[in-house]
Amino acid sequence: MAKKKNIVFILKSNPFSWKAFEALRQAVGASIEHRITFIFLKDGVYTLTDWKPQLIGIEPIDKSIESLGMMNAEIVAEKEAVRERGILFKDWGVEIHIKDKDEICDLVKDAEVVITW
Amino acid sequence: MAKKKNIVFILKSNPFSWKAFEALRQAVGASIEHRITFIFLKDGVYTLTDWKPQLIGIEPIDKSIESLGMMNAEIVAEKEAVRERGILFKDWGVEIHIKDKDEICDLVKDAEVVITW
Amino acid sequence: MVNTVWIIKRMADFPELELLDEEDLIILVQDAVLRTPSLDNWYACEEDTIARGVKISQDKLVSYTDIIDIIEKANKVVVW
Amino acid sequence: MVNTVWIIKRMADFPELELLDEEDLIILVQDAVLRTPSLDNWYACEEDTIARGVKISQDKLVSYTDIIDIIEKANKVVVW
Amino acid sequence: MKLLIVLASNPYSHDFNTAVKLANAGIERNHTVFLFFMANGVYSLVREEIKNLAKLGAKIYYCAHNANQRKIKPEDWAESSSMYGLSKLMSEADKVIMLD
Amino acid sequence: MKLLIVLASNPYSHDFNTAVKLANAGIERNHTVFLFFMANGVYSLVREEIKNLAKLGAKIYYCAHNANQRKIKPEDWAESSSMYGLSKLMSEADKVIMLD
Repeated sequence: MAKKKNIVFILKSNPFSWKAFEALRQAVGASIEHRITFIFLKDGVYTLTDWKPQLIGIEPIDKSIESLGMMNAEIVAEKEAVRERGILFKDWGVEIHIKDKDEICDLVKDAEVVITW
Repeated sequence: MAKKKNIVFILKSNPFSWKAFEALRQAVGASIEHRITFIFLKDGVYTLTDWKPQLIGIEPIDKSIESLGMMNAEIVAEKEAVRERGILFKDWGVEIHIKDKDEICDLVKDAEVVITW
Repeated sequence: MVNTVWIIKRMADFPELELLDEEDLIILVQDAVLRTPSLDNWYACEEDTIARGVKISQDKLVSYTDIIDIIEKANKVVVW
Repeated sequence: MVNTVWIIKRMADFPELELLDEEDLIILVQDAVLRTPSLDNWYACEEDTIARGVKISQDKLVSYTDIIDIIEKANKVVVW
Repeated sequence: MKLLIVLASNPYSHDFNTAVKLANAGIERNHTVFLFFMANGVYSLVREEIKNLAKLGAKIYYCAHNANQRKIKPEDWAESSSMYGLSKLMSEADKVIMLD
Repeated sequence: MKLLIVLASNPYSHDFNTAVKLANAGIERNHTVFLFFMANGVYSLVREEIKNLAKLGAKIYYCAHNANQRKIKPEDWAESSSMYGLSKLMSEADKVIMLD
């Protein structure tokens, strides 16, 4: 039987390449049997703003974020990164937890598997 | 008839990827009919140190640098970059011109084509 | 008359302001649009700016055909 | 007992020292070997170090099989 | 141990070199090595280094979606999989190394 | 003008998008557009965007060495070339845009 694990995904670069898309797709695939936390760190927080992937030849990420929400994955954005960049989030229809570095640190420490992008 | 041009190549990232290899190959190809200046800027100056591409799965660049020498291409390393990194050059069998930023600036200004890597 | 058009892909990679001539022009593309420079002679690629949800005043935005027109009139183009 | 092995690819990308635990261990690979950290609990991938012509004292260098042994004994591995 | 290495970078990258060397070292130490290729990593499926790893006993998987997208037709020694397949491997593996 | 765009980055990159958009704009303005693919850029030769550019009149070249290395078999609309061929295009072009 498959073992359910506590898996943390971290996206630390901005989403304006295929990385965000692939990382989210990977997290969705893992969310069926694992407990997922997806953390947007540093420039990764841009992922949650209202940007337009199709204008730069990238597939939209809306469905992936929606799926993560449906699978009860926890979506986390780094407080300091959000503040420094003065950005606003788009309404993705899922709850976004703003956490500071200490809290994120604890999430990473508690994880059984950490996938960084 | 092919027009002979004054072409400047600039490598500004370190050579520990395929970039240096491809940039040099490109410069060699262009050296047959053009006047070539190859400038190693910033981390690009590591290219001229005694490093071992084959250990990280990259093809050696010795032949390309030798060819550039034979074709009378001017090989230039940024003075400030060399000093900051405290590096020593390997003997590549070609003359390496150490030039400061102002001199490099003039080379770029005089170029008809500038190829950056 | 534009001397050199500098197509800048990442602003962090372009501190070499001494390379800039008075008649030069900067065009920000890709992630370079995320941080605009403290100079005057620049434009930003409109699509790359909108794609990233960045606010840049309309008179600073250029389309791809604008970029082509600028390149045509310039002496040379350097990507950085 | 090593808690987390951090495989660091670019040192500039790893200022998050608060993520480090006392029992954690850092292994520098790829371009991260170009600048060694001001901590004690690190090793550098020997091949990546020699490939870049960097001088790092021999007791700080580990082979790929060493890295595998370290990973095996650790709780988990995080690439950064 | 069961070691899972996921490669999302193209085969002319630092990550490819790191993935290949770690996989070889894992096999040398008699560990079970799973290699999963996704995104630009699927371009690695035509490289001799990966074929050799398969011969040495590494199990090679790839994301079929990414391979189709890039018009890559892998050989028999590589097994077609998906993000869900990768999730299963994450269950099974003792350690996961993500390279992108 | 004659515009030469050299792409050395893979087709899932910022550079690919920039190359394709600039090439299309160049054609829209009735310029002669040469696209040269080398290094990881040769992976672009299976992309529809490039085939469309060829149909619109862009001339597509690639480094045969890099394509062989990556086991890419380009279609007829792309012309096999070399670093020396690229040098000839640099002679001919009024402007050269290098993307890597």
